[in-house]
Amino acid sequence: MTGHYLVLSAILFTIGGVGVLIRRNAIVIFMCVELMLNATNLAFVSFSRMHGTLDGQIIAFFVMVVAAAEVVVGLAIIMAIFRSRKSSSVDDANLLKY
Amino acid sequence: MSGVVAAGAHQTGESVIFWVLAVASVAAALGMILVRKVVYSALLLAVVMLSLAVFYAVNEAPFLAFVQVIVYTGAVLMLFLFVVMVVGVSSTESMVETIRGQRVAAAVAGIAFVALLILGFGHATLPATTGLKDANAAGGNVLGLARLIFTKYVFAFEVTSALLITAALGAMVLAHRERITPKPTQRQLSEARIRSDRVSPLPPPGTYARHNAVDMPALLPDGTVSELSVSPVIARRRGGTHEDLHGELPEVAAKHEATTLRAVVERQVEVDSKVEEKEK
Amino acid sequence: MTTLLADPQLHAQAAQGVQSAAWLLIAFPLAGAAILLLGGRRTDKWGHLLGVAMSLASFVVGVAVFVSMLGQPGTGRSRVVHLYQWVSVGSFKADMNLLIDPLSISFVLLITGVGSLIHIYSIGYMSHDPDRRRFFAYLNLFVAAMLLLVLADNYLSLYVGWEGVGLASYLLIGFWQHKPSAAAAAKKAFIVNRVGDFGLSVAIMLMFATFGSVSFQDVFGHASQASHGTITAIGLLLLLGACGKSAQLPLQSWLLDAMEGPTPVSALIHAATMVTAGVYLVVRSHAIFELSPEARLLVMIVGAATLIAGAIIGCAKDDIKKALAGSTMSQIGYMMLAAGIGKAGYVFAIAHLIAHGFFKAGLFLGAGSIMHGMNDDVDMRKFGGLRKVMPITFATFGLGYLAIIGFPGLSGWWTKDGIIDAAFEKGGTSGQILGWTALIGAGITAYYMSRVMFMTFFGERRWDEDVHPHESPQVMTIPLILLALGSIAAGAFLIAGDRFANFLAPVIGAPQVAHKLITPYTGVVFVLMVAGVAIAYVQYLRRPVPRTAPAGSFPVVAARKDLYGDALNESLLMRPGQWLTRLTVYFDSRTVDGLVNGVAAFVGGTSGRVRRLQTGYVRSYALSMFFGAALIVGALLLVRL
Amino acid sequence: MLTALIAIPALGALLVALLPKGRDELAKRAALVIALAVAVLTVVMAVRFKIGGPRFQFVEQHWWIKQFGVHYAVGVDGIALALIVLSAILVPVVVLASWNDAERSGGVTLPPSGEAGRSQGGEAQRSVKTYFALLLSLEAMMIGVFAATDVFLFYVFFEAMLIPMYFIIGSYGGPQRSYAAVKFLLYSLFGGLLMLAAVIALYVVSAKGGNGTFLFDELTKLHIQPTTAKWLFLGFIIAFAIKAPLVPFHTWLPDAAGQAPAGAAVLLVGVLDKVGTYGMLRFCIELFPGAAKWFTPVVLTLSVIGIVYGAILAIGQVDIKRLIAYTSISHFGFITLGIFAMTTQGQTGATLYMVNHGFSTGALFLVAGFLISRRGSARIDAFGGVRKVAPLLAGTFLIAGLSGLSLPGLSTFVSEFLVLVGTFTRYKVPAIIATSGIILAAVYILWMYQRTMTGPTAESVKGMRDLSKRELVVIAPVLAILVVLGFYPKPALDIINPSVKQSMVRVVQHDPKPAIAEKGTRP
Repeated sequence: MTGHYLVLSAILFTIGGVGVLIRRNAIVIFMCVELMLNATNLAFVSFSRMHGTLDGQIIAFFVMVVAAAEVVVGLAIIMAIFRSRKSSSVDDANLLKY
Repeated sequence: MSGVVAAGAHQTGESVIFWVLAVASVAAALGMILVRKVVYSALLLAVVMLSLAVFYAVNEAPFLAFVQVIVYTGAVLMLFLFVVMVVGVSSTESMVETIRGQRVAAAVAGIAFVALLILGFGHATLPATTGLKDANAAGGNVLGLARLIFTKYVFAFEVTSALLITAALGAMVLAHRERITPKPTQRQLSEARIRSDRVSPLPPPGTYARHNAVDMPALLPDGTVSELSVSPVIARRRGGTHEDLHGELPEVAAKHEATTLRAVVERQVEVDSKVEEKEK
Repeated sequence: MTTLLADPQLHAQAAQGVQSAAWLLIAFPLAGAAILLLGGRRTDKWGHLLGVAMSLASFVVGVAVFVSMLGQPGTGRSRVVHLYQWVSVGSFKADMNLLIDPLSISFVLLITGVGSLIHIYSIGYMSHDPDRRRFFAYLNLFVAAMLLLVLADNYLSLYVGWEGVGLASYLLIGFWQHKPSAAAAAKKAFIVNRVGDFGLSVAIMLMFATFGSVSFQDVFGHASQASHGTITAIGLLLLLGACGKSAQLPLQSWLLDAMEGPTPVSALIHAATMVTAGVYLVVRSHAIFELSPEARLLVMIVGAATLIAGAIIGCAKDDIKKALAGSTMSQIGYMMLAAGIGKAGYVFAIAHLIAHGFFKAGLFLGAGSIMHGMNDDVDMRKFGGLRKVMPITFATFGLGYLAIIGFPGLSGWWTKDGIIDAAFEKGGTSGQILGWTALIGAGITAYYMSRVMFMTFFGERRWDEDVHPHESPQVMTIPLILLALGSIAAGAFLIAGDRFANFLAPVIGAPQVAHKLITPYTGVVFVLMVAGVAIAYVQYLRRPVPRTAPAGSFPVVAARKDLYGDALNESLLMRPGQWLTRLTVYFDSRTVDGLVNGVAAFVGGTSGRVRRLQTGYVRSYALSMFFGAALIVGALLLVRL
Repeated sequence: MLTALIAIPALGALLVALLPKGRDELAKRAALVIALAVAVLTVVMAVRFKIGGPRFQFVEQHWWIKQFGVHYAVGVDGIALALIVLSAILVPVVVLASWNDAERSGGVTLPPSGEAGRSQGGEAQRSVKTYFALLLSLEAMMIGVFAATDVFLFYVFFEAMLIPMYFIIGSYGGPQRSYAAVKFLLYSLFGGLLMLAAVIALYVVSAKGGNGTFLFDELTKLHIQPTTAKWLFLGFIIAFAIKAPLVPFHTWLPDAAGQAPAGAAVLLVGVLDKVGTYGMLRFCIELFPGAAKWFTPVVLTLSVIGIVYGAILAIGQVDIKRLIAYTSISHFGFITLGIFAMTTQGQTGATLYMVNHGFSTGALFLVAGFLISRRGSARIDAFGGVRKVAPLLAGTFLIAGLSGLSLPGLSTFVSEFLVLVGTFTRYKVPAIIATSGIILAAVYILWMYQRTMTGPTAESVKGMRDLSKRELVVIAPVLAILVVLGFYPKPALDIINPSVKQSMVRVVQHDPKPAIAEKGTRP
């Protein structure tokens, strides 16, 4: 079964990745990143089960912690950008270019 | 893929769950990136997360499943919804792609990536799943995890705690806005109001027979729309049509009402004038 | 071949007595030049007197050395005065030594003697010129360089003198630099001389490569050991150098333009001394020329050809100085011819050179005093009937004229006929051809010199209104008189009784056959000379001379254009040279520089384009990250599979 | 002694740079005093140099970077001493010559600001003391580069020299100074990089046997197998070919010299480029004799092309300074010809040529600088008939020009003739083509002289004043040296000869014997 889970996590991961590329709204991009993180957690858990050690789960646990921290800061940034720029579209913040 | 299928043949129940939820989660994920309204994406993400929680449970990680449900979906996703509410629930965005060739390239990259991964997993010879029975044996999964965290990964644990604190602090700093001017006292507000040209309260929003929404502008005696009747915050958010205005924009609807009102009033005037002629 | 080892010239002992003071010869004029040049304005008043004094002092030392040399027996006549070690690098040694032997001392006397007379003459001639001091400085510089040239004991010091003389002629031709034509003529003279010097320097290099040394002793001593090819090559290169300096045929174009310089300059440099340096070189390196008949033959051919060309040019020139310059070219042609003949001809070459030094300088100074009187007009068509007005100049000019056309008894007759006889005695078809060209040359010389005489001194006066010629002051006429005496006596003094031949014996070996005075050809020469004078008489004395030059037939027009010598140089060298220069400058700035700037522009361009990749959109950066991830996975798989 | 020679100008530069802002006069005098001190010290050293003594004298050697085996090793042999004397004499001359050039940068664009140093608008006022500080630091590095006997130290000075020169050209030059400065820097750096690669490779090769070293003496004892020797040689020769412009790499010199202020152009062409030819003579030939012999035909053709090509280009120029720059490209062709002819006459001639060329082209640049600063434009057709108005200036210009076309009696003739004779004994045809160079030299110098100095005095030149006392004091010694060395080159030759002989012995190269000696004496 592990193979199945791995394939599923790969698919979810890629969907998340493509989502980041396609959507323009900052929050949706952020959600896609969360999706990618969850996909990796799934892979970790399935490996942990396969290997019979709990390390995989511990790593998944830590990934969640980091993801939480990241969300908090990310959303704060999005709020700040929104407040100053009145739009949450990622493409508007393109001053840093040639 | 042959190795994988053989291993999972005997847990039929598990594979059933797997296939059902796998399809559900992939569909939800696709939905999340394709649906226009942000709130719907958030909810679809919740679906994916919950299905993952079930997967954790199936993979003998009950503690993680619960954490996933409570912490991740419960807190983090709700935080998302909270921000979506503040930022722009109705800011439906146009799906027109601005960067040339971005979609095509994204698709190509995605497919290539997933193809390569699957190719890799396919070729990898995965050993049989030994299961976590003995790992969880001494007091179950949580104790096992705890034992591991506080021995092998104790430093990582402390670091993550520090990380969380800094993240919280960071969020506060970013979101906090320094008050530049002193907070006006009640007295100052009233004096300003008297000094301003409008002492009376602002006109309430228009209420008509079939709808009394807050963002419906009131009408002035001459039939024009009164701007002050709708609060600026809501006015700013008004995009698109108002559902129960039969697809018309609020201003259009208001004008429509005004014309009918005027028609009624003029007819009343004609009637009165005919009456006066008769009396003459 | 005479055994050269016994050649006395090779055993020059160290000089004693007054000869060791020979370095003063060069020191005096050099010091004079230095004082006048560095002194600046302060030396203006007495500058010219210092110049003359230095030249005279050098002449006195020359005479002293000459007298002390007469006392020695035959072989003891050549002495070496060692001054100091100039350049010594590895096996290449060149010392600053002075070789005093009959050949060089006769040249010294000519240079300092005629030089001093010309110095005295130019006091008068340049009296009203503001830059007189600078003129005398350059004249002294020239005398010093020429003395170094003739006194050098190795080819390298000779080369120093050689180019020093070139520099002096450049400075003196371009003396009146505000005239663009003078500056251009000076530059042309120097560059054409430089072409000749190219030949000389390559010859010196070849000598060093073959003999391991450049001093006369080693070169002439081992000349016989070198291969015939190298010797001929050295001979030809020396001839190229000689042609450059003596304005012989291939490189003769500069002499006629050199007349832009003041007349004393033309007299000293372009008549008496510098132009004869080429002949000196050929005679000095006779050991080389004797070993290669081909080189000698070419020298004779060049001599004969220049002889005829100079004569023809001389006939068509209305400018008196250019006519005399043409005649100088042809007379030097005679000397080259004589030097080419070999042992028999050397004496006559040098004798004619000295005699020519006298009468040609006399003619030029005469022309100078005429110009002085006719306020610097040189066009003979505006002269005429000057004999009564300028008697002394007429007399001295006349004597010089008689000497040059070979009037029997005067110096020209002795030396030029000697050359003609030597040419015929050489025998063989070449002897005959050369002899006859020399004879015809003598005839034409008589014609153009008489033309000059009749147009200037005889016939009716064709002067412009404001011109009233007068006799030149004494300071100019005395040198004229002395030179006239020299042109009378010089030939007889040198040739009669082989006095000069015995004197030069240590240098060029004893003369084989005593020179017979009257030979069958003297009669023919006389007849041709009289014919030339007669034709000139008919054309320029009987018929009135038109004031403007009539349009001549083809040969006359050609002669007026120096036989198209300049046109040839222009089209063959100048024009392609300019074209080549412009092309290279274009090539350099376009391709080589273009290449470099091109590379810079290319780098700039590409970086400009690559910059566009930074679109500023976060999502395009994310896309590149995603592609990167895909590549890494691919690579990992590739490695694993 | 040598370290003092390097230290004094370096400290002097620092001192001049730190002087208070307005004190320009003081800065100039201090710079002059320091430069003269160095000159005197060098002459003392030259006198105490024992002719017959060991090859390298005044040797000082201390560890610099122990791990890499890099020493601070200085020592000077005949060749290096001659070049150090050249630079030590040229610097005070240049300091005196560019006395008030610094205010008017390049004398072309900047409005000539008054003595008070205030410039009415236009470019920012250039500080005079930085100009002189840069000159002194340049002198320190020049002496250092010639004195270094440790290849690494040589490389460090080789690169360090570029910096002051870049700034001098960059901020004090003519109109296109920034283009010229950048081009100069890039060219030399490109060369420097190749050389760095070669230096490192050399270290690696020397490290094979025992610990690696950069000391010149040990490196010469090293035997390097042919192929690596060829590559190393290539690395060095390209760097030096760029520095002493050989033809394909020459395009930077006319720009740099054309735009640099006159004084700096003297040092640039007079000394900086000599480092290239000195490097060839010292490092290319002595460290890799085999490779040098292998590459000789290539270098000879390049130098012969350089001679003719440079001369033809010089004839076609319209700008005086660029013309002089192109002439020195032709002269460098002679020097490299002499070096790679590998005969004693050739190499001694080449070394003497380096010294003479420093003085002759230096004089030419100085006088051209006076001329241009008076008229304000460097174009040849902007002048005409200057001789009538400024005879002294015209006279010095003529003497400098004549030394340019190596008139016998001036020192350049001795060296040029030695180079030609040295080359002729071994390679006849290149020597003959090179000798044709003297005709072209006569053309470009005299044609320039005729167009600028002779002929009727042009309107624009009417008010030109003659040489001032200061300018006379500057130019007189240089011309005097040219004449004295021309008639009495013995002192210079005595210094250069032994070291060239020793280097030839080391390269196992002997002069070809005269033709007659080989064939034995025929009857």
